[in-house]
Parts: sequence; structure tokens; C-alpha cells
Amino acid sequence: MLESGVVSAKPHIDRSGPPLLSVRGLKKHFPIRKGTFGRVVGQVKAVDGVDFDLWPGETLGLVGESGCGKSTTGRAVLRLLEPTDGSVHFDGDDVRALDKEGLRKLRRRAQFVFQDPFGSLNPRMSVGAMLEEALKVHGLGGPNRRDRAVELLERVGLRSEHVDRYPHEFSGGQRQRLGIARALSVEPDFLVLDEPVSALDVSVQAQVVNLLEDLQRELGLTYLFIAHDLALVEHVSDRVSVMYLGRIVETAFSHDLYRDPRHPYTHALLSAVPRPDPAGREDRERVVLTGDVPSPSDPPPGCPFHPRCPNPRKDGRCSTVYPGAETAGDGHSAACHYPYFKV
Amino acid sequence: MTQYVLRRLLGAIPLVLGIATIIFFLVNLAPGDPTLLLLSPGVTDEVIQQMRENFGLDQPVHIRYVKWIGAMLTGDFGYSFTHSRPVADVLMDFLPNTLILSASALLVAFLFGIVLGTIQAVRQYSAMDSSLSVVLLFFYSMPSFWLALMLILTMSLYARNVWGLPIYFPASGMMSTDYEFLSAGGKLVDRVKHLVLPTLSLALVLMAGIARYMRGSMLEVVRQDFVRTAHAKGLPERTVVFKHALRNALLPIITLVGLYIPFLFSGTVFIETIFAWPGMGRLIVEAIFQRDYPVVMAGAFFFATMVVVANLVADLLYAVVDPRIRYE
Amino acid sequence: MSRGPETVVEQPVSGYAASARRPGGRGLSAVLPGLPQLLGGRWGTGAMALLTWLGMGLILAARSDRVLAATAGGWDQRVALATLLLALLASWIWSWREVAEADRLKTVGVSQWDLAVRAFSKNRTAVAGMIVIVGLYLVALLTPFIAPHDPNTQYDLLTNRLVGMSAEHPLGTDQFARDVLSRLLYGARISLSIGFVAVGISVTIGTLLGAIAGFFGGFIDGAIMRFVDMVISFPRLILLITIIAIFEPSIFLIITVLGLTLWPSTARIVRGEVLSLREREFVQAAEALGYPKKRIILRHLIPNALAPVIVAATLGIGNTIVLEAGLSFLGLGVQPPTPSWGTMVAAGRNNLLGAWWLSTFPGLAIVFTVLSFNLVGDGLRDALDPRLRS
Amino acid sequence: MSDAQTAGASLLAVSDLRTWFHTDQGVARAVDGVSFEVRGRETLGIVGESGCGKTVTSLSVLGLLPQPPAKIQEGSSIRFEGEELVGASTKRMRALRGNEISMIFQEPMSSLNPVYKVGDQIGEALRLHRGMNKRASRAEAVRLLTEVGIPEPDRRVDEYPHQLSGGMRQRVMIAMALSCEPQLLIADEPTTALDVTIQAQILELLASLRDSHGMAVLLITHDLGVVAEVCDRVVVMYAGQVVETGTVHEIFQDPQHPYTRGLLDSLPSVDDPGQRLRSIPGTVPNPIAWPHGCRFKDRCSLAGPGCEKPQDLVELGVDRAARCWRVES
Repeated sequence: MLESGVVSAKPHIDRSGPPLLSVRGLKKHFPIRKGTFGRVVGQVKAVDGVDFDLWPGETLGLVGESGCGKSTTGRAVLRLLEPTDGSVHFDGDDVRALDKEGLRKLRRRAQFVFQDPFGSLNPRMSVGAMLEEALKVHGLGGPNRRDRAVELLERVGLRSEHVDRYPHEFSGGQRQRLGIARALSVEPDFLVLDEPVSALDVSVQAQVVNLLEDLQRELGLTYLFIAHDLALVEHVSDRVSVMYLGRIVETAFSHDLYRDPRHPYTHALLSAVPRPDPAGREDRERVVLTGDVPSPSDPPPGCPFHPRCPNPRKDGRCSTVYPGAETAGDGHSAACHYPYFKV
Repeated sequence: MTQYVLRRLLGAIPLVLGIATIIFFLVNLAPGDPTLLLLSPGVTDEVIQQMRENFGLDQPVHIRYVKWIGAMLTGDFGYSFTHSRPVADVLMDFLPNTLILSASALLVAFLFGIVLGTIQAVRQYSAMDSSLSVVLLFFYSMPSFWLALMLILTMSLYARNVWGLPIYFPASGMMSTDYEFLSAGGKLVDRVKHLVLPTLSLALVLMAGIARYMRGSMLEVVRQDFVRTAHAKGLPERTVVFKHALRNALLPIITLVGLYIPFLFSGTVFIETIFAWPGMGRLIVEAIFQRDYPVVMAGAFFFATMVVVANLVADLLYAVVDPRIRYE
Repeated sequence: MSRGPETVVEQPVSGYAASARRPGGRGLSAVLPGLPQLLGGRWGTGAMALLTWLGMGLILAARSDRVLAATAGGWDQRVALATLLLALLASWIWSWREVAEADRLKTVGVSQWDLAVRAFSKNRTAVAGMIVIVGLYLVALLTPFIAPHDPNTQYDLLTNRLVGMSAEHPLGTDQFARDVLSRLLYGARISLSIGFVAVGISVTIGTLLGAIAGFFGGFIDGAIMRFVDMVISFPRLILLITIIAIFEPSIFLIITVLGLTLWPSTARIVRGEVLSLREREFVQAAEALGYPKKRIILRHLIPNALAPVIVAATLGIGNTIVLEAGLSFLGLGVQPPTPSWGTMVAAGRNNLLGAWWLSTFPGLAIVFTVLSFNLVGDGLRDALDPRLRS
Repeated sequence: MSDAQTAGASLLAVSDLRTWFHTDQGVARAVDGVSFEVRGRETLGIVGESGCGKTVTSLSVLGLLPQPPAKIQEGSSIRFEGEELVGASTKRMRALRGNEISMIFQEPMSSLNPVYKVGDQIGEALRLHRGMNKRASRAEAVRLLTEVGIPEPDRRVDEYPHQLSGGMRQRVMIAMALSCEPQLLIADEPTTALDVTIQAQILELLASLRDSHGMAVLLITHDLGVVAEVCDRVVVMYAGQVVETGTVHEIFQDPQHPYTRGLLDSLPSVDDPGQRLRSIPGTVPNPIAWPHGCRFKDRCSLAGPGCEKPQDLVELGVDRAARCWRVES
């Protein structure tokens, strides 16, 4: 039984039952081809063994820097990309074993919201046509699909007369709302949100985040929220997993993660986030990592973070043995031989 | 770098073999029978039969194909009926003339095309830009054989005889009848004079295409961030344009070489016919009409090889100019 | 960062609707098609409707005898008659509907195609090209009424051979004393029809194969693209000459051969577009929504890949006309006595000094036709430019 | 550092800058009367969301906007060390760019020329402004690469941009900008395209170089966190106008203009994630038709009758002002 120290303003999550989504040892490798015959000369290990669970109504934040594999994880979970290894169970069904028909049924219950407001909507289709198409393919919306489309628009804060308009006539924030409306059209229970607000200005971001929170409360949705903005992820998530070079290095309740980061990378990541508070900027503890993220095609041996790790107790084990992620009593796990413990 | 070249060469061989196969089966589908051509009234059937044997025309197609490919790779292109000489020798006579004409046309087209395109891009929206655009579009829309006739009409017929202008360019052949008596310098001038009209006819249409492409490419590059960085460094306009922008804008033009060479060789068919230029284009067309298949097959094969070689040269040139390609 | 303030839905639909709506517009278009558009400031559409209507009226007046006889004439007379009536009707209906169209746009959003049409109609040279093309096709179809003489009748060989421009023969006569202008008009049919049909065939094949190669990738993509590389790297004309010379040249053969050898370049363009579109998120969204592959290709990929195909097709028609003229020039095109621009240029070749007009005018006809197609193609490329989409 | 410029006097003084764009839909008044000052050794932050005109302002200072469609209106004044730049000769402007005033941009991936070596691009300004020959400029380039913290500089100097990571390319841009010891560095969203840990490295580098070179920095950004970390004074821009100015502490502790307050409220802060974000409703108006009076009135929770008339900057103290009639001076 996992229980967070402080009950956040979010509704209580019942984690007694089985998780809605459980992922074990998920891997996704992209082959590197060279030469005229496309000989495979290496593998980009974008996702290299990821485990997490997600309970109904919960929001799990997946955070990390570019190239850490968070988007690939989101796509592999819904089989938008075929995983190379590992298992994904959604509501008990083995997602990787689903046939064409089974996958179509999964699409009804699990949907995806994309990042780029300018690339996620078909420029040639009016907004109404887009929503009606989704309803038609899944046989929803009954006799008059247009009314259902208008209802969806109003549900995400747009107006009914927008139904015949085209994507290029909307602002960035409004297009993200349209992306959400499309995902809701098939009445899903679970949404993978891949950097849903990263391309928006701060003020517009807040509008869309509030909308997502209202929808979750009203429709009991479960979110996998992928982003690189730590402050935003903490605000939105119940629990947060931090990814580095294709693996999860730390998972905890969002409140605990930010007060008591145990993995050196999370600690450095948090200290690197610029705080909008000039008063404390002089005496804030700064950990600035050196060098760049190694290439995922040949990750360093042992713990992938060891070449840049500032942990004073770093030793030979770090560069040889991959640290397992033991979960402490309070649901807080860190994949490090010598995790930091708040004294 | 050499590894890159080897890989490209290996890649080109299946392409050339593929083309050779297409040509072979294309020609052999032909209903006409080449030996009929040799039918002079008195020739008996046995002689024709004998003729078919030593040209190997009686064996089934696939055997002929294997023998033909084998011969091809060893440089034996068979025997030409119409020229009654080995095809290889015939080609050796005509190939250099086509190469001279194509090379000069290519040079003129790319040189003027790049210069005109750059001028248009640098002086965008000016009177120069719009007037050049119209003229170039005019040449771009023109059939090269008609341009050739118009050039002959004006430059070699009307200019001197009717309009009394001191301009005259010969309209046929590679050299004047009194070529042997000319001095070394005179010989050169005479060859060049004969080259002018055919080259212009071939090059102008191509030049127009290249200029349009170059203008678009320059306008695209001038919008890039690194051009703004160059300005922010305080570099003068001409350094920004000719050092930073030009080299990037030339990249897609190099790929045009590979694309335009087949277009150029097609043009030689007309230009060589009109200007009585003894080149491969004219050779092949006449061979087709006379059903002289070994020449057709060998000529087409040569053209295809030249195009593949040109593409290879374009790729190498691209790797030289763009460092991003060099190390892969 | 989202790119600055864009046209936000709150603003009313700009420009288009307001200017078109003129009181009594409908009445005006009934009296004289194109007038409301001209008054409304839209020169392109107005000029086209008005010119068509006046042109047809002129033919009716000047050539009424031939028009009446057409009902009993050969198939090209009947085609000409049908074109005449259709053109009159079209200019009326189009002008009438175009005014009504303005109201419809008030409520419905401005689609990509509306954006492209509006950008295209602002480009004067492109609209001029479009008007010339429509004019050419009308002339070609109405030739039985317009042509001053029969293209094949040979007048008195002694007096009328190779005669220069005169009232009787505005463009002079050829070596068989036939009227050059009439042959030019009849020759237009060959060039315009071959260009259109051949490109139609090659664009369809090219789009389908390109989309399949781009979407499915892997072995299919490899096979199609290797074949495309082969065909593209071969001098097209020599391939054409070889094929045509082997079989008896005829219009049908030329169209099929041109159609079957021009598709690789379109396939390459479409494959490139489809490959980049597949990475776009709205295609992944369609896959995430479980749409069947067929729907994704037809409803999401091809409509968005059409822009470069349309541009390539328009420029392609111009190139095909030049190619057909080349074949005719070599005697491999349409066989005499049927007139075609290419053969006419070839015929004038050995009379350059004596009768310069024999080669010049057919050549000019080719250049202006191809020029118009290229103008329209450039206009379409700028109008369909993705940067204009937002 | 030229002697004429003491610590207090202003290095760069922009007053009533209007930069308008002539588009076929009408005239977009992207920058509509902006005034601010940058003093020696100081980091001034210009913060605002997309479309507020902050980038156009920075490009106007160096005259990098293509005229047409852009045009700096009469009455605009940009003084650098007292010398008026608006209307200055192209030759004079070229002598300043990359020499006295340098600029770095947002996209490290595309701000460097892909077909030239890194060392060559860094040395270019030196060869132009300092007349160095190729060999000397290459040596100086190696030194600069070391100064901006790039490992193995003598190997990297001969490499091409595509062989470097995003963070390293931004360091090359900084080396390029600092090559002629400029007095003012304009940085337009220098770390927006970088990851958090790399951003921290670059911000720390910029701060240390500013002190070691004694130069002023004009930082353009939308990220309030970056402003709080690095800036001394702040100018908040909205819809082509300055809506509030003040020291970084005044702006964050006691924001006066409703827009500044709205921006700060919509930030999810790491310290108390619980409560719901207070978002600013609506979107930025269209620069072709700015609303009359206060341009924020349609989105402002405190909108009232006073907002209909044009607002001017109400002085609240030294270098402290806000463009709202509700503010008490």
C-alpha cells in the first residue's frame, strides 16, 4: 500500500486494486543502417528497460531531458511504435499480444495528445470533419455526429460556430484544445499526453493545464503526462518518474521527489531549474553537471549516469554494476548504489 | 573518402545492368527483322539463313541475352549492319563529338544559369529581376530544336546576307571545308565557330531552368538563421552573399547535374540532326530507323553509363562542397 | 514557442466576402456575365467570364452558317457545337454562382484551397497564363468554326506555293500551298490533348506508386525506387524513339508511351512528400485513433501530398508538349497529313531562307502554350506554398 | 572599456522606438513606442510572451531587420554611447556590429553556417574588425573556445557545426560574439532551445564572462525563471509596449501591472504545487489592429472605465514604472 506523506489537493487515488497500466522491462531499439544494402551496424537504445505502474484516475509524470526516451516510451506503450522487448498490460490485457481487432478496441480506451499545435491537426480537414471522422470510424455519436462534435468543442472551451473552421484559423492554445477534443471523441479512459503544452506561452499553458485537470476530475481519466518542464510536471502529477538515457532513474510522489530527491541526476536536474525567486538566488545550492548526455547508441557501462555523476561516494561499482531500483517504504525508488538521503 | 567512392561505384553497377536489360528486351520485342534490311533482290534464302546464324539471331532470346551481356562486359558490342564495322569502332568515332558538344553546353548552361539566378536573387523585386524572369521563362518554355532553327535563321542566314551585320556562324558540320589549309590558330577558331550555335541551342533551355532553380535556392538560403548571424558580425553584404549564402545555395544545384544530364543527351538527338553534327544522338536515331539493333543497344547502353557516371561525379562534387556528407 | 499572434478565430472572415457582395449583383451577371466580378475588383474571374461570353457571341454572329451545319457534320463539328453551347452556359452560371459563393463563405471557414485560390488570383501573370490556356482549349475545340480554310486542301500549286502573309492567308502558305493558319489551329488539338492526357496518366500512376512506396517502405519501397532510378537516369527521348520506332507511330501509342515513361518523376515527388508527412503528428494521430491504412492514405496523406503533384503536373504538361513536338519533328509523331506543330516546324526546316514563317509560327505557338502552362505552374507553386498555410 | 562610459551613464538608450511592418493585410505595429536604458556591466532583461515585440526590439538596435517590410519610424531614437544609430550609415553600423555590439540567437542548430569550419566562423569578426590574418585569428579562436569551456579546443576548431552538440554550438556562438571584446552583448532567447542542465551551464558561463569582460548584457527571454536567475533590472513587454520596469526584486516581490502579476500567477512554482494555476484568459490581440486604450484591457481582471483611454507609463520611483492608471505614483 503506497501512501504519500501529504495529501495534495487532488482527489484521493485508490491504489488498492490492480493498476490500469503496468509496464515491465519495456525496450525500444532503433537499428542504425549504413551502406547501400542498409547493413545494420548498431542500435539506438532509445528505451532500454522501463518499469512503472499507473492506477485509475492517477497522473504519472514522466520527466527528463531531450533524448532520454520519454516520448518513445509513451508511443511504445500504445503500440504507435512496436516495442522491441518487455511487457505492457492495459486493464489486464497483454497489449503486445493484441490482434488488429484487439488493438482497435484498445484505441477506443487509450488515446494520445501530441505536442506541436501546427503539426498535430490535418490542415486540409475542417475541425468538425475531423471529429466526425473519429466518431464514424468507431461507430459513435449516434444518428447526428455533428451535434456530438459541437458538444466536444464546447467541452474543451471552444464555441459551436468554430465547427466548420480550419486548423490554421486557430491560435496555438486553441489547437491544443482541438487535439484534446479529438482524443476525447472516442471516450477513452487513459490519455498519453506527450509535451501537450511545451509549445505554448506560459499564460496559454495555464489555460490548457487547468482544462486537463478539470477533464480528469469530471471523466475520471488517467494521465501519463510527458514533459521536460519540472515545475509543470510537479504541479500536474501525483507521482513522477525521472528518465535518463532510456531508463527510469527515480520514481516518487511528486511532493516527496522535489523535497527529497535521492538520485544524483534528479538532484542536479532540480538545482538546474531556474527559480522565479531572485531573493534566494545567491544562497541556492547549485550543482552544474559537466559535459553532454552520452549517445544512446553506446551507453556507458554500469550506471549510465556515472561519467557525469557528482556523487561524492561514486566508486568502481558505479561504472561496472547497473544499480537496481529498490522501492523504499514510502514508494520512493532510486536506481543508484549510493542514493542521497535527507539527513 | 575512397570508401565512399567505392560504395557509390558498386551501387551504380546494378543500375547500368538494369538499364541494359530493359534496352535488350525492348529492342528484341521489335516486330521487324534486321536481316530483311540486307535483302538485295538476288540474295537467296540460304544466305539470309547463314546471315542470321552468324549474327546469332536464331537462338532463343535468353541465350542471346546472356551472350550479349557477356560480350558487352568484355567490350565487344557486336557488328553494325549499316556501318559494316564493329560497333565499338563506330561508337569511338561518334562518342567524342557528343562529349565535346555536351560538355560545352553543360558549362555554358551552369555558368550563366548560376550567375543569372544569383543576380535575380540579390536584386529581388527589382526591374532586373522581373525582366530576367520573363526572358528566362521564355527560354525555359522553348523546344531546343526550334531554338536551333531560329538561331540558324538569324545568326547564319539573315544576319550577314539580309541585315548586313558582321555576324556569321556556320550552321552545319564540325569544321569548314577548307579546315586542313587553316593555321593552327585558324583551326581552333573554326572549330569554336562551328560549336557556337549547337552549344547555344542545347544550353539556353537548360540555362533558364538552372537560373530559376538557383534563384529559388538563393532566396531560401538568404532566409536562414546563419545569414542573420553573418550580418550580426558586421560582414559587408557581398561577403554575406558570396561567401556564406552562395556556397549553401549551390548544393541543390549540384544535384541538378545528375537530373539534367539525361535531358541534355535527349537534346543532342535534335541538335546533332539539325547541325549535321556527327554525334551519338544522331547515330542512334538513324540506327533505330534502319533497325541496326547492335548500334541501338550499344549506343543506349553508353548513354545510360554516361548518365550514371555523371550522377556519380555530381555525388562526389556534393560531398566535396558539403562537409556533412563527407564523413558518412 | 507558438509563432506570434495568427489569424484568430475571433476576427470576422476578412476581405473576400465583403467586396464581392454588390447589391443587384445577381441581376448584372444575368445581363453580362463577369460584370459584377469586374466591378467587384476581381479582374481575373471577371475577364475570363466576359471574354468567353463575347467570344462565343462573335462566333455565332460571324460563322452562323457553319454552326447550323455542324449538327449534321463529322464528330469534330459536333464537339465544336457542344463546346460553343457549354461555354456560353458556363460563363453565365459561373458568374451567377460566383456572386452567391461570396455569401456562403461568410459562415464557413476559409479552407486551404480557398487560401490557395485567393493567393493565386492575386498573382496577375499566373491568371493571365490561365486565361491563355482556357482560350487555347476553346480555340482548339472550336477550330471547325474558326479556321479560315480546310487544313489539308491544296490550293493552286503554281501561284499559291510558299506565299507570304496576305489577307487570304494571314500566316502564308506551306510547300503544298496549304493555309498555315488553319493547320496551326488544327495542330493545336494534337499538342493540347496529348499533353493533358499523357500527364493525366503519368500523374495518376506516379501518385499511387509514390504513396505506396512512401507509406509501406521496406521491400516495396526499394523495388519501386530502384526501378524509378533506372527509368529516370535514362535519356527519355531515346527511350521514346526506340519504343515508337519499333511499333507503328500513332496518337494512341504516343499517349500511352508518354504516360508510361513520365510517371517516375511524379512517383519520386509523392514518395518524398509521403515520407515527410508520415512523421507529421496528425498522421500518427490517425494511426493512434485506429483508422484503417486505406483511409489514412486516401484522406490524410494524398490530399496533403497533392500540392507539389499539381505543380509538377502543370509544368509537366508544358514539357510533354515540347516532347511531343520533338517526336513529330523526327517524324515519329502524328503521321501526315494530320497537322501537328512539331511536323510543321520540321517541314519549314529546309525552306528557312525562302519561307521563314513556316517554322517560326508553329514554334511560337508551342512556346506561348508552354509558357502559359509554366506561368500557371509557378503561380500554383507560390499559391500552394506551405508557408502560406497558417 | 572606453573611458567616456562611467558606471552610471547609459551605454544604450532607446527612446520611443517604433518598428512597424508593412504587410499586405495592413501595417503591423510590432514595436510601438518602447523606451529603456542599458548601463555598463549591467544585465537588463526584456521579458514577454510571443508576439510582444521583444525580438523585433533587439534586432532594431543592430539594424538587422530587412527594410522593407520593416521600417523604423521617425522619432525613434537608439543611442549607443551617446551616438544616434537610427539613420546611421551602413558603414558605421557594420563597424559596430560584432565589434562594439554583438548578438547571439536562439537556435544553435541553425545559427552557424553548416559548410564552414567552426574556427573560421569565429575568426571572421577578428579578421574584419581587428585586421588579423588567418593564422592569428585561428589561434585566437582556439583561446576563445577554451574560455567558453569547450574541451579539446585545438581539435574542435577545425570541426564543422554538425559535429557539435546544441550546448557546444551555443558556446561557439558566445565565443564568436566575444571575439572583439564588445561592450554590449544582446542575447535573444539564448537558452530556450537547450535542456535544463545545459541551460544552467550556459547561463553560468554568460554571467562569468559578463563580469570578466566587464560588458553589459541585454537578455531577451519569455522565461521568468531565467530572468530571476541572471538579470539585474527587468522590462516587461506586452503588445509592442513596455508595461512595467523595475529591479528584478521589485518586479518579482511587488509586481504592479496586472499583466506582470498574471504572468507570475500562471507559473507552476516548484515550492507549492497544490493550488490551481490562475491563467490569463483570451489571447494576444492582432498587431495590425491594436485595441485602443490599454491593450490588455480585454484580458485584465481589473478592467474598468479608466482603461479606455491610452495608458502612459506612471513613474513609481527611480527606474520603476507601470503602464496602468490604477497604479499610484
